Amino acid sequence: MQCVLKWLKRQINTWLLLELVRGLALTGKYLFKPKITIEYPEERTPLSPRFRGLHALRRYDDGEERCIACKLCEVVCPALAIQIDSEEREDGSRRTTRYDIDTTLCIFCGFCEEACPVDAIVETQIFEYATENRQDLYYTKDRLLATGDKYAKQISANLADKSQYN
Amino acid sequence: MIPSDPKKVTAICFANIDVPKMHTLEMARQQGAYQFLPTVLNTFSSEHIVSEMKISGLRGRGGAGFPTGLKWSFVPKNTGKPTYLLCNADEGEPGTFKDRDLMRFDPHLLIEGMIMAGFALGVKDAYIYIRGEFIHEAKRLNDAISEAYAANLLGDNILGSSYSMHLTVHRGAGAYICGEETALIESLEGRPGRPRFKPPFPAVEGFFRCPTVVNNVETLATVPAILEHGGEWHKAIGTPNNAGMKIFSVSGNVKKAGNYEVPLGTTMRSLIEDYAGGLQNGSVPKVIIPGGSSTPWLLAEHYDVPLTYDDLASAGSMLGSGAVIIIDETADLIALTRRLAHFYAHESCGQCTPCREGTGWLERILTRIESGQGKQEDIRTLEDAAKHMAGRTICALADGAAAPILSLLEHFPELVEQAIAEKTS
Amino acid sequence: MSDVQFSPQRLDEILTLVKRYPKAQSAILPVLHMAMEDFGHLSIPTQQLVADTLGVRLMMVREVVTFYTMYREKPCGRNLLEVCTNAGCMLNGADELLAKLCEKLKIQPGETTDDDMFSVIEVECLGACGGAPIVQINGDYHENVTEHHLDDVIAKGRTHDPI
Amino acid sequence: MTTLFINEEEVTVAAGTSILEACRQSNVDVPYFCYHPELSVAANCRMCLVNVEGWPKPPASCCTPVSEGMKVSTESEALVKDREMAMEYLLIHHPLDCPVCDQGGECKLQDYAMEHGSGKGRYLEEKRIIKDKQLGPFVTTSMTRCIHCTRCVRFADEIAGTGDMGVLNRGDHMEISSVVDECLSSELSGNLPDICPVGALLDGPSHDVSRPWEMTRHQSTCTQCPQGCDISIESRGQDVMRIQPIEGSPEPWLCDRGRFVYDAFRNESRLLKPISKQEKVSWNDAINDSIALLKDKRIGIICSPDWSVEGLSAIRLLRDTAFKNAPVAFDLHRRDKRSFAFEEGFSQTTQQIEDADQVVILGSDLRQRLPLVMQRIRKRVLADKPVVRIGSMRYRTNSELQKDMLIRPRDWVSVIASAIEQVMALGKQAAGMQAWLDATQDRHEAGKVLADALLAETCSLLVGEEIRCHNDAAALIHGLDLLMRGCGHAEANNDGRNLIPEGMNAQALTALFAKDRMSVSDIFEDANQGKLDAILLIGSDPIGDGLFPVQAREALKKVALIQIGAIQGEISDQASVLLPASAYSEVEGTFINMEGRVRTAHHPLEVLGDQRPLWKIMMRLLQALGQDIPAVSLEELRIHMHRFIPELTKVDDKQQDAIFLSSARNRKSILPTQITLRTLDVVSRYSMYREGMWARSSELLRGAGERQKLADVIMHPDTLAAQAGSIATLDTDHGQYQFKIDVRDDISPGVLFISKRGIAGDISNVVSVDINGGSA
Repeated sequence: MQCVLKWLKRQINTWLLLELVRGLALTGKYLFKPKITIEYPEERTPLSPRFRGLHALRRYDDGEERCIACKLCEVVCPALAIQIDSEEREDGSRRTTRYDIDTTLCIFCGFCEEACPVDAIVETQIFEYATENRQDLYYTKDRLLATGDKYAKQISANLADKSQYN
Repeated sequence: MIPSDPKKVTAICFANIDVPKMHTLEMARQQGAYQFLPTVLNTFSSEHIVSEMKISGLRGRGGAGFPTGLKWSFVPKNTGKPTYLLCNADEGEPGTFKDRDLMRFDPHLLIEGMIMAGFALGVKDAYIYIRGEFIHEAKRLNDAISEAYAANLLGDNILGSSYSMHLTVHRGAGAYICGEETALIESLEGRPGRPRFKPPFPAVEGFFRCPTVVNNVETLATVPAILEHGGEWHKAIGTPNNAGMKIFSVSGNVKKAGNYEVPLGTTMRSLIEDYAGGLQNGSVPKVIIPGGSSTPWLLAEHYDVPLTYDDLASAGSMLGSGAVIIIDETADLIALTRRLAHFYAHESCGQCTPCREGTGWLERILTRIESGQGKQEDIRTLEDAAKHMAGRTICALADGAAAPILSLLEHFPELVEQAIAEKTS
Repeated sequence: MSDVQFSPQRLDEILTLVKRYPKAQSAILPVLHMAMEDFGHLSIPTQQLVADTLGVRLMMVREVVTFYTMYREKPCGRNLLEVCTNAGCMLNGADELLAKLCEKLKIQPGETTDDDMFSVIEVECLGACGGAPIVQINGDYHENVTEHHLDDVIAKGRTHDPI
Repeated sequence: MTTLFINEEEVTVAAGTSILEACRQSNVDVPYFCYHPELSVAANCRMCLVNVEGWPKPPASCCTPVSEGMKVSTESEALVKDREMAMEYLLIHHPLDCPVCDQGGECKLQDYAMEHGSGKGRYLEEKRIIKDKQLGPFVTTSMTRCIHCTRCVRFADEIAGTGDMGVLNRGDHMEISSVVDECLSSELSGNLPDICPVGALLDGPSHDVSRPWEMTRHQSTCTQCPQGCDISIESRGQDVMRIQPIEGSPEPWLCDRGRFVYDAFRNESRLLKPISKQEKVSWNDAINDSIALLKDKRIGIICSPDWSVEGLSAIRLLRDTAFKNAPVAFDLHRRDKRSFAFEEGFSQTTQQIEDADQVVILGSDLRQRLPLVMQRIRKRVLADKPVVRIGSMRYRTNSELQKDMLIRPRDWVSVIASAIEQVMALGKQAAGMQAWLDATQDRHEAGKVLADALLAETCSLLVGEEIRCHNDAAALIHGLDLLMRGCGHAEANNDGRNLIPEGMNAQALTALFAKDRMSVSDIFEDANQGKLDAILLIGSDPIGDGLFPVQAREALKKVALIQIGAIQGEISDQASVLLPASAYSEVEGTFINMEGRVRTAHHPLEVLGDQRPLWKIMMRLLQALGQDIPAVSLEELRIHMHRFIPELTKVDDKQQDAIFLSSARNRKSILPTQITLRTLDVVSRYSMYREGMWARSSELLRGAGERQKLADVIMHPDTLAAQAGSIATLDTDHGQYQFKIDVRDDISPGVLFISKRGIAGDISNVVSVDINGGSA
């Protein structure tokens, strides 16, 4: 008996196209609901100020680079992605002669930022740095400084925002 | 002349202080100087002198109050090295000015005391380390020494005896710390006066690593009287464990500041009122600094404390060098403490970390509080910085530097809090 | 060799003095006092002279010179006024006295007047608190000093007479 | 011995030990800054406070001697607070610049701040700033970081003996200073950064370049002088950053030569590729070219004594297998040409020399030659133990010697003869003394000094280059041995003197090449006379160093030169083939120092370029010469090495400090000979900053040498009325030379001191010269 009822139910569902109707009803419901997808790259989602994207080296307002070659980021980096060489500059200050980050190694943990005593190395909100070859993912000091210069304002704003959680 | 009845003694060191021209050998001799010296040189033995000194109960008058006879008995015999006697005349403790009077008015008393002490210790070369600012006092001493040399009281075979001793006045050059005996030795060796750690004690390894005794001027000036009248005589003066007379330098807000020699055991009130003419303002002092600026403060409640090493210790302070500074209601205690802190910061020799950094730090905090920039947490910082300086260094300068600040915080916390509260707002 | 030299009499005096000590280095302090008297202040050549005279290293002399306050590496005015402002003197008005003195001479403590006549230094306890306030003027102690007394001193000092 | 309790553990230490030392010995951690085991106690940092039961105040443990039954505790709540406050006091003026401070990561202040500090400073006022000091090229200063522990001052006073550092001012204005800028004139100045517990004194050359955690430490043996110190070479990737002494080694310090020579490790003068006919070639080509020059030829072998014993054993294997009768030479300074005339090396340890009742320095600039032995001599002087010296110059020392006799080198025979005569007069005898005495005529008063010293219970003779380079050296050394034996300081037939060797491995060289060993000048002479076809030069530079550059140049015009080495010298231009071998810092191996002390290098630097260890090159040459290869691994080679030097079988890591190779004794009696002499004696001077290819290639050392301003030629003003700056013409065996003369009055009249570099080197093999026309 049970068996017969089950069969009957299926026949009705099939022949009356009830599933299709229900499906269309759901579709119809979302057709009128506000949309949650965005049209990347024309549209973008907001990013947290604490987003950990591409690295940048910062400068002071007078143009002097912040990095003092303390190498704390280098030693803290769990992926060994940072390489630094340093020397005493003519004015007696300690500066890097090389500051390279291999972003193919980087795991974007943000430890370098945490370790930096002068807020020189930061992770920006940039995440679109895909390249056509691996070499371009090797960021040298010049490129890191250039990134820092280009996004200086944004980085400062983010840092200011972050500082309240320290 | 000092009476041989201990009850009648009114002064030992200052017995002839007011005699005109006492600094000349002629006048000193008229007053009895060097009369007993031949007896000592010809009939006394070294052991006898040291034992008389022990019996006398004389305690060092420079500040620490260490029994002099005992100190002398520590000097090892037959080391093959010479023994030196140094007189500590580097009088620099704020409030102390007794040795200066002794040296300029009665230098022969000191010289006689040094000859006797030197004889007891087998000293060939003795030095008087006098503070550099005492230019005239040094000259007085040098003149007196020249006279003594001319009269064969110093030099080879003194007064025909077999004992020879040379005495040299050595001027310091402006360093409070050289009043500390090992710093004094360092300074006499031609180096900055940075105290040495002990052991070894100077009695064993002092001046150029030789046995050395360092005594205060007043201590040495007491020696002739003790040897003339005997240890028991001296012991009978003052109180049992605090025998003898003591010069107190009274200064501050008193009417008649000056040096007064009184028997140990005289009360503070008596010293101030009977001798120093009472206070400039009011009847009872607000703060009494009983033994020089490095000693903890006493309040009015201790006005009747007997002036002995032991009584002052049980009152929570020290007899020190006997420099009584009386402070009345009019004084600004914070300014005074700051001034003393400045003194210690200026005089710290700089070798031990807590004192080198701590004294300057304390001064800066107090300056800030005084100028109205104090913070509530400064009180805690002051206390911490002062407490952990005292007793953690080679010498006692840090203890002295901490004492006024700790006294201020202990007795007048409300003053500090008020200063911070009032001016910050 | 520099042109700073001790006079032959001075050298004799130093030689006698050195004999009184077990080692010549003990004489560094007194010889520096003599050098102060002879040359007014202790320049590096003077310190070298003292070191050479006593056969010690220059560093030993440098250490001593910089440690003790009475040795001056720079020249000071013709008249040196050292005002004690420590506890005893402070309680008897030394701070006000110093302020007045500086006002009169238009200098700050530690400075020398433009005409090189007066230098004023604030010093630590001079060991004569019974006569507070104390001013040590060219080595002499002046006790219970008043403003009036200072006027006299300044007037006298200006006339080039020794005070 | 004293028994006390440290944290309730019973500890027994020598009486008079300080509490701190007792704690250190029993591995109880007590923090301290100013204490240093090699320096006097200052007790000024007040960090090492401990509690002693029954004592009212916590004493500083570094200056408090232990007493029987004392109960010490190093941990208590009060001490925690005391240490916290001590750190706070220290840090109030200390800059917070750890990120840019080279000391960061190995800084005591940093470590203790973490361990004992409160983590927060309450100091709100202005910090003190102190001007930096100039302390020479090896030390960079940042005096604001100074914590006034005065270790550097004590080092300068007690160890360096220059006394040019001191403490100025007082209170918190106190500062450490040097008396005049640039005056740190010590040959031990490189140790200052090591002893500074904070970042105030820093290593100059590596300043701002590396951080401690980046360093890889390599353990090796320094071969820059016969002392053979244990060194820790710190490298960062391929770059060498520092060389430091190893804690617990026989010597706690390192000299500047051994320390800053690393500058040459990565220098362009390093030989990194085989070179044949001035062109870089492959190893195969280079070996083939070498074989063409060596196969079936008569060759002479000159090698540096500084290779590892394994390398030297391989040279022996090469010679034994392929060049049976080839002469071998090591010493570039041996004028005495008698073969196997004397052997070098010490017969005492440096500790025994320090402890001896008497020490005599005979003709040596010890401070330059063996700075760390000089350091021990200085310790003696400070402890009032006598040190006397006989020599032709009052070489600058850092301590006052009891007696300092000036003699001319030609007087050595009469000095020793006089000493022999005097000890014989006192009944001291040794077989051969009389014969030695009979061969001499003159006596010199300086002999009294020597004889007096020899009469002490224990006596050490430090025999230097003036005797070693003497052309009657063998007789002189034999005479000294006789004296030591006669006075009971050495067994019959044994050496007694300590002959300072030219390089490392003196004792091993004797064992390896005893019979065949000759002077370098013999080899050049043989080459000149056509007795040789080629010279195999393994690791030294007879043109740049030594006494025979003229002969070397002449000889090399006639024969081919095959050079094997780690670094090129002035001779390399003349080489037909150059084969790169690994440097001493880059090989695993055994080294023997002048005392015979065996050192093993375990963890060397990585090999650079195409370099090969010396022993492999030797084996490769053998293979190319068509011989069987005696060893294909270091282990196999060591079997041969043990065959040559059986004592080395005992060496294992744990015992290496206990093993000493005995120095070989003089086998025959050698008597003084008469030498014809001209007007002036010639002495060549040694400078630690310019002797040897490595030192010359190191810019750091060269710079230091220039500051020393060694003149080419110096004489006493009385010698032929010489005037400073005048030009003198010298008549030598090799013709005439002209020199600008410098004058010094602390040298013996009649002696010409030649610094080895430049043209001066050319006449340095001459024993004596005449001088012509000292005209300006």
